[in-house]
Amino acid sequence: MSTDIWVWIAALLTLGIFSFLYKDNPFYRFCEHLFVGITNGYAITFYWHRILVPSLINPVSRGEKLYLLIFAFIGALYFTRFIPRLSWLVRIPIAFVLGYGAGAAIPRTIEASIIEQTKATILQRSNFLNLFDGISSIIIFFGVIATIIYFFFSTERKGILKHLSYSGIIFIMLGFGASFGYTVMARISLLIGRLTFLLRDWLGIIK
Amino acid sequence: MVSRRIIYLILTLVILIPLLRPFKLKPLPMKPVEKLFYYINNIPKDKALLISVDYTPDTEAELHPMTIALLKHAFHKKIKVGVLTLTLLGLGLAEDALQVVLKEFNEKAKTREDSIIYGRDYVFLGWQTPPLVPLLGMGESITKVFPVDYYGNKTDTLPLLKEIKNYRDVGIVVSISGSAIPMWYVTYAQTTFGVKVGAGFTAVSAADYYPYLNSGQLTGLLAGMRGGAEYEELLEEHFGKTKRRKATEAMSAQTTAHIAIIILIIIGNIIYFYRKKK
Amino acid sequence: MFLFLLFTFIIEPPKNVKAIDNPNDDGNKILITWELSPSDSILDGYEILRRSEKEECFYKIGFVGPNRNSFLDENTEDNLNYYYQIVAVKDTIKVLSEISQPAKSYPQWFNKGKLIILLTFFLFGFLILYFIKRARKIELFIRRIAGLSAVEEAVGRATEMGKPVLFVPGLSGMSDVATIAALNILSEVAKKIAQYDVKLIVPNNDPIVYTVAREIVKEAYTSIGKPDAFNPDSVFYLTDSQFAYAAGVDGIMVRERPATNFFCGYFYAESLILAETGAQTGAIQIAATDSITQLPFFIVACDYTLIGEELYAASAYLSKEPILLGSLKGQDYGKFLIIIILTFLSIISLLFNFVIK
Amino acid sequence: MKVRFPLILCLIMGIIGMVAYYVPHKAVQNFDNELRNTALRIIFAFSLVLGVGSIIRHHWEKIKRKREFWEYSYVTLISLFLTAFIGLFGGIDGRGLIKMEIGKFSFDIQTIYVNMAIPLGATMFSLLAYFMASAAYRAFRARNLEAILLLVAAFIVMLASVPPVARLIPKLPYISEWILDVPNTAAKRGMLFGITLGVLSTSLKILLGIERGWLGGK
Repeated sequence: MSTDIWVWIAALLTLGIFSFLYKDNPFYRFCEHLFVGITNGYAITFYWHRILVPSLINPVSRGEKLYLLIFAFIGALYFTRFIPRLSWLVRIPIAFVLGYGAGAAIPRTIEASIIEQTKATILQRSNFLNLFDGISSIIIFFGVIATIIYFFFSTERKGILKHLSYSGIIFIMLGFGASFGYTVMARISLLIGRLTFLLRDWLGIIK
Repeated sequence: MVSRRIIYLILTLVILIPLLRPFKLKPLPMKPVEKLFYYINNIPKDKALLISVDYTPDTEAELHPMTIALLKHAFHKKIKVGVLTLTLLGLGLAEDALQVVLKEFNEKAKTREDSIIYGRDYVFLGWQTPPLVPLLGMGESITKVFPVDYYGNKTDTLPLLKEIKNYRDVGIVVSISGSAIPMWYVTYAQTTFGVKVGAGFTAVSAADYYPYLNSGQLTGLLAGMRGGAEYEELLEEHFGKTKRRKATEAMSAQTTAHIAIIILIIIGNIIYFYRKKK
Repeated sequence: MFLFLLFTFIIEPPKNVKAIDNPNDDGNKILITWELSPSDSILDGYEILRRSEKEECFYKIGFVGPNRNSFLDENTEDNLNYYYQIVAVKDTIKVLSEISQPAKSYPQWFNKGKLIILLTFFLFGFLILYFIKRARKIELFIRRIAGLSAVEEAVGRATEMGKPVLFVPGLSGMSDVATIAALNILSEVAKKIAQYDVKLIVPNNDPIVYTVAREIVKEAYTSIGKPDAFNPDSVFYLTDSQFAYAAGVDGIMVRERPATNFFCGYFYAESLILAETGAQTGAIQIAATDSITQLPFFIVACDYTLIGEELYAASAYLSKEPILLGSLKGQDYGKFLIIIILTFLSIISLLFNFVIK
Repeated sequence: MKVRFPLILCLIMGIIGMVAYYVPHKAVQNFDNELRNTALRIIFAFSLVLGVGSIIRHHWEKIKRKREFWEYSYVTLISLFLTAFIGLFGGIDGRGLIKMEIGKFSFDIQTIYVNMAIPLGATMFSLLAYFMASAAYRAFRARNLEAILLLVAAFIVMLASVPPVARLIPKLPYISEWILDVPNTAAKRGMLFGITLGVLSTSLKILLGIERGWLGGK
């Protein structure tokens, strides 16, 4: 059994969360509230030591990059949220982050999710080097189109669209089922990880 | 309500028992794993394998065995290895994996040629943030991004890094992560520098990245514990038995849990059809 | 000695050494290419030598293995002439190529490789803007999606039971389309709730989304003429940590026992923690997400699930905002265009063996 | 002013974000790097103020009004302040102003994070194993064709990852892989196209000031 007090704390917190499976209880409620408190406290620390100190305070206190003070001022406008008359100023820092994010996202999503995926879907002669790969490529091609059609909202599903969108949902359901089955494995791994921690690090029963 | 708790209890038991008494399994290596294995197996002498330990302790159970298996593979084949991490918490894990594998190899080694030597056979570059700095910077110069390594050595004094200067000298980067970090390598390092990228994912996120395997953006992919176990199996086929196979051992508990869930689904459906008939 | 002589005979230098400014970059790079030496198979590799117009002699700047015919010199001064020479190397024997024509590196103002992305952007951007403009004039038709009526029913159920409604707006930020669509749905849900004096609970994971969600709910109450009924404490920030958030929301579900749970927006692995706990408390659950990974779990654990784009469609349908309807229509035409492009390029590629890289 | 100024700012920032992708020139790249890695991170760091403000208010209200389970609000508030104090003054690597240790017992922020936040998070995450089992038992019923497809695909993939079964039916892992590789890829790619167009149109609408939800109220 471990003699490290921190291992004991970790083990007790682990059990506290597991106790939720039986039912909600004071032990879980304590862990839950503690978790929320610690993660927020950690976030404050992290933002301070890993962002504000190295990126702002260090250079500015050396007299370098004084323009960063402008950005600090813009960031500080978040505080206006608590002053009703000035609370609209909070839109300025949001505009900075949101605008840049939206702008940077556009070309990158086009490249990664449209251009690259289009290239991968197009049927080419190299897909047909053997029969099996050839058939699979055709199925993917058809499945992509059927799935896209499933999400057409402009017209009612009638005629050929009805059949195509129905085959779309077949692909979607097969895909979701496979993902679910696949994920089971992963989640069990996590549980194995936690149980191993309890058995090995805390109780010392297994190696 | 009661049946839910019974399910939880059954699941706990079917995992606990094999953890206490593991049994041996022989997994069948799958294509994405084989692809990665053989790609690494054929890395030319003048190129390196870069392992990016991008997971945190919460996904250690699933991903740590992958790092260990990759390191073993590289050391068996005498492929130069660079280890780095993009997550701070990955540092301790990377160091742990290195120590485990080094011990195993250097215990057996008789000559200096046989042993695995720091700076000659492998380097541990450490951690750098924000991630874009190493992701893009290594395309230009690894030593510029990591002026000192994890142990505090000046990297430009390390013989390995005199030959392995940037992505051009890297056969493949394998990023192992519980999140989307391997895709950062694809989006930034690959689109910009054309470096090959392999990935180790937790089983869950892996399903998401099959399209990228298909489109060739990922060279190979290890998914979850099973991916690790399959890689261990391939290692054993090529290089003989090793002492511990961590992923394979953990697989026994996973297998029983899987069987339990499959049986639960069958029971659920039997009850469903029985009631429907009534 | 004999071998040495033999090799000097056999080894031929690489030919046709060319140096050009490396295209589409920020300068300081020259790309050197050459034809492999006919004796490539026995070589150790090629050394790359360089001389700038300011220097007297050639210096070694790099080395590549055999069977490589290019090298990127990433260390040049812009707008300075450089000359290159490639050396075939075998042990101590070195055979020099001819000197290349001079080349200068310089930064480019546009990456031509990205032109197609810019064009795609203009094409789809135009489509979307065009339909938004049209939607402002005439009402565009959008098919009603299954599961939409469930939203109304679910709110109704909560009012009948007099229990709260929980709305989880996802775990991503304000620039995410899923979050924006979720907040549009929240606005409609809040309006309905305001009419019946049911308690609404909106826990948040992102500070900015929290601020916006709060304003949206407040406005919904105002628009229905009950600004005083708005409880500022009903919309709150929990934590930015994924699982601490899940733990907190789980706690809310088992303690407040909401009659209806909405999970709208972008989700990660916590999806099933939320949905399964909610199912155990007996709530009616409606999920709407474009997070492809998490959809299987919502489908299994929730009563109604809006899949992918249906989330955007739902927000457009519920709010009847021309902007949303128009952009949905534009997206539809965009998808249509993608189908045409896929088919067209496949046919061309198969017929003419045209390789698309 | 209250509306137009933020919208214009948003557009300008968006154009900057986009331009850096197309222009490799150093002048632009350096500017973009500094903006992304320093300036925006500073602004972003301040946004936490909104969140922490809300938490403190939410729990303070609970304690003041003595709402159900109000005692636990103390746990959140105290742990928040304590963790922040330890982190801010102890330094992120334990080398801050105040040494966070009593004798041999150290409690710097990393130790707290690794031994408290991580186990709590990992355990919360691992609850998913249980929830998957109960969800599978409860909801995987062969009700209609769609449900059958979902069920069958999940079943095959799960069975295939059981090594003894895979040795018994060597084709099974390949069928499982095929489902993941082919129909799964097709469905996800198909959905991805639509979603990407959604992302595209939303980003565009945000930049052009058509989508103003983020302004939060008029």
